[in-house]
Amino acid sequence: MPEQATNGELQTVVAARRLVDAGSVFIGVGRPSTAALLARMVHNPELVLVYESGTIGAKPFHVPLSIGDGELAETADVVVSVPEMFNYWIGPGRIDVAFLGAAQVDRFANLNSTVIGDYEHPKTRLPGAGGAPEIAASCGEVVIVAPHTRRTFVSELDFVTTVGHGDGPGARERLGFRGRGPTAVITDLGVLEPDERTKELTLTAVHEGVTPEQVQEATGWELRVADDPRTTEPPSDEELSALRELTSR
Amino acid sequence: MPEQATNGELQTVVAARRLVDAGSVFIGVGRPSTAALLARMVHNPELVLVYESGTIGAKPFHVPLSIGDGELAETADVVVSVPEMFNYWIGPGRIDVAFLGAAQVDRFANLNSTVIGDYEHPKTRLPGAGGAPEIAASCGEVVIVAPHTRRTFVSELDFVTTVGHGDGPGARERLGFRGRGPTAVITDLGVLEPDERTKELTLTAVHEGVTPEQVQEATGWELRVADDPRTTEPPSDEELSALRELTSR
Amino acid sequence: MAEVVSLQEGVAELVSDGDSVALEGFTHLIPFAAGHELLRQGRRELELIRMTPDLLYDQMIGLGAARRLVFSYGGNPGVGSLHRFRDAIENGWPHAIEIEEHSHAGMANRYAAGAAALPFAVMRGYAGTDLAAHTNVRTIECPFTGERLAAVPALTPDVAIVHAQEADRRGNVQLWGIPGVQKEALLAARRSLVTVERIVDELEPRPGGVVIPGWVIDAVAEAPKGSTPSYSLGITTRDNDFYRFWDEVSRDRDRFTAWMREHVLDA
Amino acid sequence: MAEVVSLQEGVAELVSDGDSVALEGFTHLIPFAAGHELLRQGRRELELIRMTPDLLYDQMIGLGAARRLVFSYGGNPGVGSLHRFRDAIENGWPHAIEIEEHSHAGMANRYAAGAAALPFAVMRGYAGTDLAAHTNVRTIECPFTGERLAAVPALTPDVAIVHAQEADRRGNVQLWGIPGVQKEALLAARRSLVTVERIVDELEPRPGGVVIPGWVIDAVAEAPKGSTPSYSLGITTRDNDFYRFWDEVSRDRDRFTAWMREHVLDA
Repeated sequence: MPEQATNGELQTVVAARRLVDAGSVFIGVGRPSTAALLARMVHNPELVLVYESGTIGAKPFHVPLSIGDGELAETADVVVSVPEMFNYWIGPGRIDVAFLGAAQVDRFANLNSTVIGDYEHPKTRLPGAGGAPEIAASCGEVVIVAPHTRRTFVSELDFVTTVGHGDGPGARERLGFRGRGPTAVITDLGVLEPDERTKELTLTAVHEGVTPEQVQEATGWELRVADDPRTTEPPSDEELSALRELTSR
Repeated sequence: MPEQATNGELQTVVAARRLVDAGSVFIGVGRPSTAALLARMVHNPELVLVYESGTIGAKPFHVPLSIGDGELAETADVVVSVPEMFNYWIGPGRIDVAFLGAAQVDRFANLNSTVIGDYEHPKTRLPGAGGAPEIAASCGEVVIVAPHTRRTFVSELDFVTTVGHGDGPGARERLGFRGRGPTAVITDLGVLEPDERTKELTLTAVHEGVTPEQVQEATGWELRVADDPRTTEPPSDEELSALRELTSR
Repeated sequence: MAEVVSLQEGVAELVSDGDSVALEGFTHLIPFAAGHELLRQGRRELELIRMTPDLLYDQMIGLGAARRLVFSYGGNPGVGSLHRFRDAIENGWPHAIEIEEHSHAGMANRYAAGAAALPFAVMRGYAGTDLAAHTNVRTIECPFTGERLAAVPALTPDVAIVHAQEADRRGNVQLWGIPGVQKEALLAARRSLVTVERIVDELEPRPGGVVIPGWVIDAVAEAPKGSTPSYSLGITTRDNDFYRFWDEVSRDRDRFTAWMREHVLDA
Repeated sequence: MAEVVSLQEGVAELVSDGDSVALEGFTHLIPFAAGHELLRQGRRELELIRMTPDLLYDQMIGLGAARRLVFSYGGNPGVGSLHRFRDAIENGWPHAIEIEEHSHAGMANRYAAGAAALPFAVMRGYAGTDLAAHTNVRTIECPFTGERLAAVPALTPDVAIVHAQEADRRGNVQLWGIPGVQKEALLAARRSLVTVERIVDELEPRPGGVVIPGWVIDAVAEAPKGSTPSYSLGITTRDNDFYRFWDEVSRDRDRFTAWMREHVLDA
């Protein structure tokens, strides 16, 4: 019986569960990558991993540090150029699910990964857009994985790098986006999902031992809470030992 | 001592000589292809043959029947997709010389390979444009190889498939073309070259035993003739035996 | 995941009368077997799309399967005319067909736009030609330089059918040699069928190999020699004699019809 | 035909102060050796173009070689910040730099347009973001559907420098593994240098091999381990520990400067 999961582990396990029925997932590095590898191990061995470096159907044994690690190219079904990846694979919406992170998330799941502070004189210069704007516009759905703090969950983004649900209902349609946009934000405290009608992020699940009040405390706006938020199914022994085996490789 | 060259052989030999200093040549099938292979044999072993099927640097032993014969792919330095061929290789003008044929040629070396007669109700439906319009627009220069008859050399094209020098000086510049356009039309009677000033095709050389009058006779407009047209240097023994060896393979 | 099916099943499932169908393969890997199966199944009123109609579309047009033809070069490569193609356009035999013609560059960019799910592609082309007035092309201005360029509409066929050397049992496809526009055609189409020379346990990566994952393909069918008289590099060779022979057979309506009946319809 | 030269000669011949320079390689095959040679030769005022500045541009920016940076993702992949990049933008150290940033899709399409000698590329992107207001992108209308799309200007660097596994003596280059945008960068640039792990008599065709003929390249230089701490698939492996180590070294200006002097400038 493995010991109690950390909230970080729980976050990864919950993210992995989002991929049970996915055909393909687009992932960057870090926790999303770990979650996708875990999903292949325990839920969905046929899951196609796609990295923006051009590796389609990669089957890495180790969690890669970069999206371009050699193991990704060596194990991929196909390796394509970056123009082909964005033009032929991402843009047309061929990828079912995209995992994204961000430095700031707002109530409509829009993302900032560009700057903290003013663009011309930033307090903190972040890496920038990368593939996120087009990935979020076109992939079937977007799952956001982020640490739950007031620094991250802000009432207003300093910079809109990536559009989630814009200013609410109809925004994505007006922008001509192909994908359904963010369907969940998975944090170390719980899970937020957009309200069907208003598109505003709503707390639909908390991790074991976490209260909605704690989540509100860590959120920079008045957080909507579902009538009775579920408590996240704790990691099964299989999930947890698989995750620990994976990260120990 | 090989026997006397036919005018067809002479035409091929003269076409091959246009490639003495070329780095790369774009060719279709038939006589142009034979001429380019001959040029590699006797004049320019480094000559890069490019076929629109995507084979760059092909080194066929036999004169190919089609632009997509297996030997072309097997011997090429690089094989690219058709979109890449036109977008990355032809459009930017990376190919020095293009050999083109046509059913009709006019005095400004514009070409028709689409229809004889009216487009909607053609007397003869020809194959159509293929790659010719963009090849003629972008390659460094164009050399046209055609049989010299009044059916081919017409005062007015039934259809402008490919622009040579348009309506004369400045036409290519106005159309934003990258290449210099037609620099020679090589026929079985002689060689026509555009006048530097007027761009009108001018008879600058006749093959041995051919008179300017005969060429005029075979041309559907009042043909300009250079002050003293050269007589084509007859094929050397090396050229002729190489050509015959090549076509006998 | 592509379903591995028989050629008959694949064609029957994916193609209906009136569909726009792109059977691609640039000189190499032309899907003759699939085209012949379409004819045996009696498909009619098709919009046939191909850069180079080649013998395959000459046969389909000659048997009256085509309502419309979209193409860029309608010749018998290295031999001469496509006589059935000419007879249909010049004399409306066996019935008149509508045509839309482009340059190769235009067709290639139209497929690429389709594969990218963009409504159009920008290119340098058509300028100064009579083609521009007789086909579906517009001019567009560069918003940065003001330069005027050609815009061509995306091609998005109902069905794309291509031939490749091999596929694995999960429908992942590999082709090599001249790749043409097959990848673009497959990705641009709503439905897709790939015929292959052989089905293997494992695709062995090879130089020049273009791999297309099974999850973007609807069906894969084994069709050995399925590109003859075209060829599948490394497995079959181009039957150049047949291309010359076709020039005779196809000149005469009756001889053509008899030949097709004997070698395709009743085969 | 590309000239086979020494790294010093190649860099000296092709790159001058003030040039726009694209040293490409998407995580894989990053031309570190060439970038370091640029620094040793004291090139300044460069417009540095790269989708992912990565450690290489962090080093070049930190030593003050950059006037301007054009990029789409300025992070240390999987580790965190590029501290020299941040210090230049946040605090103007060692001097302020101008930036132009895009999305990956935008940069990739800009290179592709450059390779095709088109003035711009059409894509779906930037819509609804603040990026659109802070960078060089326009909207364009589809002349067929009226749909509004993004237009990005072609990238045409003065010089492109990429690293590949091998070249033959005539300067034909072969790379394999993640191909990134290297082919586009080379074809888009006015001048080009390719550094290679090794020079061979004959390029042996291999799966995933991207071959670039020597006649579209200006110079090829042998530079074994020339992509370290990035990697050349099949020859060197990515030094992930160095990427983590760089996070420490680059945090402190003095430590950074000392490290660069010892390991790059005086090396």
